[in-house]
Formats: sequence, C-alpha cells, structure tokens
Amino acid sequence: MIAPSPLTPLPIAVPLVGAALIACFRKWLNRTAADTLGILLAAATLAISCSLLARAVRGNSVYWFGNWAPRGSIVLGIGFVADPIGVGLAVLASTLTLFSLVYAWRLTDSGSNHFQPLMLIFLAAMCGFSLTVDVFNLFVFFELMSTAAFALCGLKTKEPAPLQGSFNFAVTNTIAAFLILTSIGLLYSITGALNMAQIGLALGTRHDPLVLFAFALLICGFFVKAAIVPFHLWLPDAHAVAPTTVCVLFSGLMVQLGLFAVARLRFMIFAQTFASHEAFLRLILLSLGVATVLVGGLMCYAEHHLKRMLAFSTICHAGIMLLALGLGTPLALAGMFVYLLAHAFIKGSLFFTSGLLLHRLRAIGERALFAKGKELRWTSALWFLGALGLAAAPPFLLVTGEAGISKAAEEISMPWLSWVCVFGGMMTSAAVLRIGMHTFFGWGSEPVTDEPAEVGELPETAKEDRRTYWYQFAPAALCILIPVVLAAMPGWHRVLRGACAVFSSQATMLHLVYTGATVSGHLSGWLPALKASALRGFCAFALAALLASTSVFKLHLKRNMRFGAFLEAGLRPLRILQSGHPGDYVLWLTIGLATLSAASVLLLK
Amino acid sequence: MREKVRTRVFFIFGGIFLFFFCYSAIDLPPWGSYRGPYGDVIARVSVYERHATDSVNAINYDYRAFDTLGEEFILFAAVLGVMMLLRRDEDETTRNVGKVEDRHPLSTTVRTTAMPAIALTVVFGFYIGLHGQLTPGGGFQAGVILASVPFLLYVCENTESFRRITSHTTVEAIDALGAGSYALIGLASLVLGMPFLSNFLPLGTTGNVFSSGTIALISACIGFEVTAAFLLVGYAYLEEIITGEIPED
Amino acid sequence: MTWIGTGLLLLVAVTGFGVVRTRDVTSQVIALSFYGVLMALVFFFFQAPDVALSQITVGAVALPLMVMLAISRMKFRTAAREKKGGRDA
Amino acid sequence: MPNTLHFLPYFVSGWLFFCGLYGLVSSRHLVHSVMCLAVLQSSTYILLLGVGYRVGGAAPIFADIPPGTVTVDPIVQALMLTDVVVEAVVVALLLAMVVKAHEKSGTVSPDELRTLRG
Repeated sequence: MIAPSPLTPLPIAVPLVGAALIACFRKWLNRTAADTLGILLAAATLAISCSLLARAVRGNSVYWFGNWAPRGSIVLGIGFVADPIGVGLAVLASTLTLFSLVYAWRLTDSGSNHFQPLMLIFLAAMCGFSLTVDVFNLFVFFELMSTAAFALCGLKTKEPAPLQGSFNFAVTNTIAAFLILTSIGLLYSITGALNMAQIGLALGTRHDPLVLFAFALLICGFFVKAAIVPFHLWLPDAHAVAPTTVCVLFSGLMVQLGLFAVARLRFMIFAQTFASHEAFLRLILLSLGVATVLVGGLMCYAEHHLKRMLAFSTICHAGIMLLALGLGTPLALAGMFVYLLAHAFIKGSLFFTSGLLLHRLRAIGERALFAKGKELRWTSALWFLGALGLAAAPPFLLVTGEAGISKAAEEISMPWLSWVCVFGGMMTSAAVLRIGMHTFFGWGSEPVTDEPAEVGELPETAKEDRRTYWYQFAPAALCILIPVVLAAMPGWHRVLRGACAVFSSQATMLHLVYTGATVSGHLSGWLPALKASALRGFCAFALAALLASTSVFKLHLKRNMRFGAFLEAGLRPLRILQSGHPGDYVLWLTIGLATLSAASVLLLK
Repeated sequence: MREKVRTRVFFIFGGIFLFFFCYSAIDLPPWGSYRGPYGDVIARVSVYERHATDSVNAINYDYRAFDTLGEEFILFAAVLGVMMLLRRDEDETTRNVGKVEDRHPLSTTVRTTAMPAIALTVVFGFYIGLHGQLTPGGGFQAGVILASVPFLLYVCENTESFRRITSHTTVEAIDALGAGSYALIGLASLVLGMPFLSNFLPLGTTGNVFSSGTIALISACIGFEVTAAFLLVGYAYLEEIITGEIPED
Repeated sequence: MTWIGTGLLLLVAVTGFGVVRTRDVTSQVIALSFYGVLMALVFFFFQAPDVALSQITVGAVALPLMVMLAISRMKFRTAAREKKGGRDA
Repeated sequence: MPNTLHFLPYFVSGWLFFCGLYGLVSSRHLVHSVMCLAVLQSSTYILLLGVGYRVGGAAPIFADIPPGTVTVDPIVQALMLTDVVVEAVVVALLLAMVVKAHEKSGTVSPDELRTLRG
C-alpha cells in the first residue's frame, strides 16, 4: 500500500490559484510579466505532475478530498486515483500547455492578458478530468474544460469566423455536457452513488434498458468531445478559427480525453454489464471508429485550409484510437495510450508549424501559400517530419501504438483493422505532404482551393516583426523530438502495460478505491509486432507520397491516373455535411443519439 | 439543409430518442421513492459532523467542496471569457455615437421608496449569505442578490452611479480574489497537513452564525466572487450603451 | 398534494414547449422568466428550498436580464450603424 | 393512471430535452437558440429533482426538524446548485459570442452566419 502523495491535488490547485493571480493583476501586469507568470506556473504544474508520476510508477494510490474516506461501502467524498495513466495524462497536459505558452510568448495576441489565465484554467481542468474517479466531478471538470475552451476558441474577435466557430463548439459541447449529466442522474437513481467504483459495485451485471440507455447517453456525450462521426461536425469549425496555441491543446489532448473518459467509465462502471455482450459492443464501437477514420481521412485530404486539414486529421486519428477502445482488451488499451501520447506531440508540432507559416507568410490557405515557403528550410523539415510521423512510420512513437492496436486486433482475429489504420495514416500524411510540396517546393501548378481556405484567417502576430524566434521554433522542434526519444527508450512500456492491466480490471480498481491497496498488473509486451507495423508505416508513407504526387503533378498524368486530384475535390455529401449551421449540427447530434441509444438498448439487451 | 427538411428529419430521430428515454425510464424506481444510500447517510451525519443544519450546504462546501471549487472556476472562466470576447483592443479607435440619455430624474416619491428597498436588498443579501450553513441560501445566492443592487441603482438613479460602482478594476480584482481564496483555503489545509479542502477551523456551536468551520468562510469567498462576477458580466454588456462609444469600423 | 405536483410538472412541460416555440426574442425573454419562476416553484414544492432560491435569483432574474442586456446592446449597435449609414448617404 | 404518475418527472424531463433540441434545430435567431439551450438544460433539473424526491420527505434542513427525520435527498440538490451555475455561465458566454458575431457580421440568423462552410 502506497500512501497518496499530499501533492496530488496540486496539478489542479496551482494553475487555478495562478489563473486567479494573473487575472487579479491583469491590468497592472504588462505582457511580458503576465507571460512569464503563466510559463512559470505551467512549469511548476509540470514539475509537480512529474513528481506524482514518479510515485505512481511505484504503485497506484487513492486520494480523498477533505479526508472523506469511504465508510463501509459508501463513498462520502470525492476521490482521485493517481495511476500512471491518469497522472501521465496530467504530465502530458502540462507539457503541451507549457509549450503553447512559450510559443505564445509576447508575440501572439493575448486578448488583453485574458489568454494566460484561461490557459491555466484549461490546464487545471484537463488534469482534474484525468485524475478523478467521481462521475459528477468528471462532469464538473468537463464543463470547466469546455468553458475555458469556448472562450479561448473565440479569442480572435476581429473576424466573424471565430465567433461562429466557437458558437457551434459551445452549443454542441454544452448539449454533450447535459447528456452526461442526464446519464449521471439515471445512474444515481438506481445506485445511489457518484463514485465510479461504488456505481460499478452496485450495478454488477445488471443490464436492463435503463443501464444501457445511460451508457448510450454517456458515450454520446463523450463522443461529442472526442469528435466521433456523426458528432464531429463542430471540431473543424473550432480548430480552423482558434489561435494556434489553443489548437495544440484541443487536438493534442482535449479531444482524446473524451475517449479516455469512455475507457475509464466502461471499465470501472460497465465492465460486467457487457460481459455477455462483448461482441455487440465491439460491433457498435468499431463501426463508429471505422466510419470516423473514413470520414476524417477523406475530408482531411479534401481540405485546403491548413488548420482545417489538421483538424480532420485529428478526427481520423481519434477514429483509430476509438478502434483500440472498441477492441477493449488491455493490450489494445495500452496501444491506444501510446498512440494518444505520440499523436499529441506530432499533431502539436504540425499545428505549431502551421502557426509559424501564418506568422511568416501571413496566410493559411494552400493557394495563398503556394511556393512562398521556399526559404523556410527548418520549418519545412518539421512539416515533413510531421507527415512521416502521422503515417505511423518509424522512428516515431506512433508506430509503437499502432503495433499494439494491430496485435490486439489480430488476437481477436480482426487483422483487417490494421489496414484501416494504414488508410488513416496514409490519407492524413498525404494531405500534409501535398501542402508541403506546394508550399515549400512550389511543385506542380497552382493548387485548387475551397471556401474556408479562401476565407482564411487574420495573422495572429504583429505585422512589423516577421522573424521566427527561437521560442517559437523550439516547441515545434521539441514536439517532433519527444516522440522519437520516447520510441528509442522503450523502458517505460512495462509500466504502461502494467497500468493498463490495472486500468481495465474492474475488480482491481474497486479494491484500490476502497482499500487503497495497490495490486500490480502484468501484461506481456508487443514489441515483436513492431516489425510488421513499421513496414506498414513505411508502406503508408510511400502510398501517401504517391497520392500527394498524383495530386501535385496532375497535369503530367493521364486523366485516369489523377487519384489525388479526384480525392482533393472532396466527396460532395461529406462537404455538405460540414454546413457551419448550428441547427444542422444539433440535428446530426440527435441522429447519432437516437441511433446509438436504439443500438445499445436493442442490441446489448 | 432547408429548415423544413431539417425539422422533419428531427422529428423522426428526436422521436426515437424520446421513445427510448421514456422506455428506459420505466426501469427507474417510481417517483417519490428515493432509496439512498448516499444522500441518507449525509443527511444523518452532517449535523453532528459539521454542525451545519443545512445539509445541502454542508455537501456543497464540505463533503463535495472540490466540485464547488470547480464550479466557481467555471463561473470565473466564463466571466474572463465574456470580458475577453467583449473587450476593446488598445489599438482600436472609438467614436462617440451619443450615449443613452439619463431619464428625467425620477420623482422624489419613487426615490424615497426605492432607496429603502435597495437597502433592504443589501440586508437580505447579507442575511442569506451569513446563514448559509443554517438555512437555505449561502454565498452564491447572496452574491446574485447583492449584484442586483447596482442594477437597481441603474434603474432608479442614473447611469453614472451604476458606472461608478461597476467599472472599477477593483471589481475585477474582487472576482479573482474570491475565486483564488477558495483555492487558497484548500491549500491552507494542505499546509496544515490535512488533505485538500479539509475543514480545519473549529466547528463552533450548531445554529450559530460562526459555526461549521470553513463552510462559512468558503461561502463568504463565493459571495464576493459571484457578486463581482455578475457585475462584470452586466457591465461588459452595458459598457457601450452607457458610454456611447463604439469602435470605428 | 400529489395532484398539485402533477399539475406543476405538466405546466412546466407545456411552458417549456411554449418558450421554445416563441420565435420573437423579446417575448421569449418574458416567457423564459416566467418559466424560471415556475421552475423555482416546482423546486420549492418538492422540498428543495436551496435550489429554489438560486433558481429564482438566476433563472428568473439574472438570466433574462443578461438576455435583455445582450439584445439591447445589439439594438444599440444597429441603431448606431444606421445613424452612420444615414449620414454617409 | 397512477402507473404513469410514477414516472411523470422522467417523462417531463425527456420531453424538455426533446423541446430544447427541437428549438435548437429549428432556430432562426441565435439568441433564440441560447434560450432553447436553457430549456434543454432544465430537463436535467427535473430529472435530478425527480430522482431525489421521497413522498412525505422533509427538506434536508435540520434547523426546525430534529436530526434523523426522513428527508428528501440532499445530494441531488447540491448537484442542482452546480447545474444552475453552469446554466447561467453557458448563457452568458454564448450571448457574448452572439453579440460579438452581430457586431462583426451584422446578423443574428444562423442561416447567414456561414463563413465556415465545407
């Protein structure tokens, strides 16, 4: 038994106090001072989370707020579980926030110093969200995260687009929050508990329509955040308009936290509910995952606004992570978390790089950027490395995650799933490559364009100074470097595998929450599967390069060889889906809600 | 999609959703037969353990105080968000389009009756806030009531007195201090070697205004924050109308 | 006793639909305010005085007030813009 | 009839959720959408209130009643208080977006606010 660290609440408390501090002296602090304070506080949070991680690696612990430990089987207060996964997510959140704040240092618009406190609140919410084991507390942090995100998304008030984007974002995500709250109310009425362990204990194997419906509401709510088809419509709008630094956090972690929450609830609350219906649950989640990969991949290649393209790429990769979640084995889960970690950094780097392009070249549309980036050698290196990373090719960590997911799929005799991953990697990588070839090399003829790319975006930085500073470049470079380093030293895999074995075992988690006693888990490794996966990754990258070339050099090709140009035009129905109308988005949310609740009540009964 | 199509499609799928909502609700325990155990346990122990007669506030500010911390920061983040969205950039030039003229000074009768009403509202707000742990109410409700005072002044007196109260940077600082000190109370218990947000003050006599330890303290912090928060939001919306200055296009 | 509760709940259901169906925004604010009061009454009736007090301050006063302020600010802007447009022409 | 009565709050809650979604889908004015969201939110109030209610239970305030009296559930009331704050907050933030969007593009109709198509 490991006593919980008294520092456990600090990843939430420190940024919150810091946010209040900066906001209090907002008008008296100049830009540099406010930025420095923000960076220092994010760094402090990172240091605290790292020390918590070091302890969590030695064993999980449970922390009770206000000293309200459970009495008998009844949990009185709110608990945090400090396991390597939750704390690891907190470390990831603080790293990305730190990078974003460093990148935003002095140059980008800070909305009269409102930006730094909101970022810190966002950080605190993400940390709390990953650590809590109380469903209502989860909802509170979900809402805190959303509120800060809505505000940050609309930071650039000089154009109308950010306001519409964040309006759509806010409406859909608020509905999601109420879906979650409704589900919490239903679960509370039959179990009389808010702690996940206690709810799981009380539910047992019960699976009447009520439990299934509550489950459907919960996953719908979190899938809105995770941008799973058909709940994904808000995400490109929000990403295309949010400041670069905020996009890094949205795409890197916020979206994936939705999937993390589903994983946590599925294993802690509904583990036994579906014991006899694994196959059907897998069917529902995997079909959603495949649909998300397809839609995300196809739309990603069809976009010509850099950030929108990256947003669809996030949707595509969220779909791949949902595949892992759908498989539902500890091995797949471990693969998912590795994938999440790697994707966060690679996507972060790509967003930082697109921000650099906006800063240097004052444009974000592919046509406007055409052949303008020939001198930006280092930036282009980052961009192409990012493309390699997205294809899940070595030496990036993404390949390790993909290997885990593929091995898990093989074990359930669904080896074809790894080809879905290849498709996702190929499409997203190809889109990045195409834009890179156009922008940095000026190859091919003038690129085609679309409506959002022409609307474009106002630059975030002042006009006079257009140099790239080291503090802008360093976060982007570090984001590329970290997944390589992590892939090179696989020592931490053992810890993660053990943590996933504990995470996915309801009995162990119940034991942990009620007694605080640590049981270590064990899970065999998947490194042998890495070779095939690396091969697939290179294959995906080669295909991506081919696809991008058929798009860039379309004039040199026969008409029937222009695959890339064909895909670039985009599938019309998918484009129409993305109408920017809040009513349409809510309608699609309702359709998904109705379908999922019908599917779970009828299929899983 | 056209509106008619959208609405029709909605009725189909919304209907399916509503059907499953009601279908699954049949499995709920019938209305009026709450079975516990969480709420019953708290209702039984909160008076003895926390010397607070209002168990809802004992939950909000003690048993589940961490939720309320999150909740207060949701409010705080939203106020920051509203001020940021409606901010005026330093480089923007403004032009005056003429403010809304102050109405005729209200008749003496109205003012002599309005002023006591306002004073009464202040007293009521403080009463609600101070007795949070004993009777229904607490910092949040008191904050909203107190925040209504400047708006009442705006209605009965003039825009100038409203502006004098709300436009200060101090209001912003109070908002931040209220939220921040809630988190600091939590940190204080950490410094004293107890878990975060423990109730470390003496609990006092049940039924007293100064009882139940940190519950009253937290309630006060929230009161300050909420009052300031609603004033800031109100002023952010009203600023243009009061000053009559809008940014140049 | 139960019948009053039933009646109140049904009234909430009807009023909720009414608020949604009111297309004119200014009338909708009034409807929303009424809906807030009704909701507070329901809370009070079902033994939730704490929530009733919050609801009456927020749902029935603060919320409609915010909407009113937002609407009047937009009207002010539109009026200012029209005034300027008139001067230019 | 008594059977339906047993589930009335849940049905009302579902109905309000449906109404809110309907309003959002068919809205022609962004401020109208915001108020529909408030109606949608109120469905969670009714649900939570229904969940914690107990026939004959007193309010969970022990100022005038002796401890140990049968009360309704105080937990859901605490949850509802948080919910009320969330409602106010979301409305304030959304309205600020609408106001600003109106300033920048001069319209409040969701049909005309579509720079983000495709």
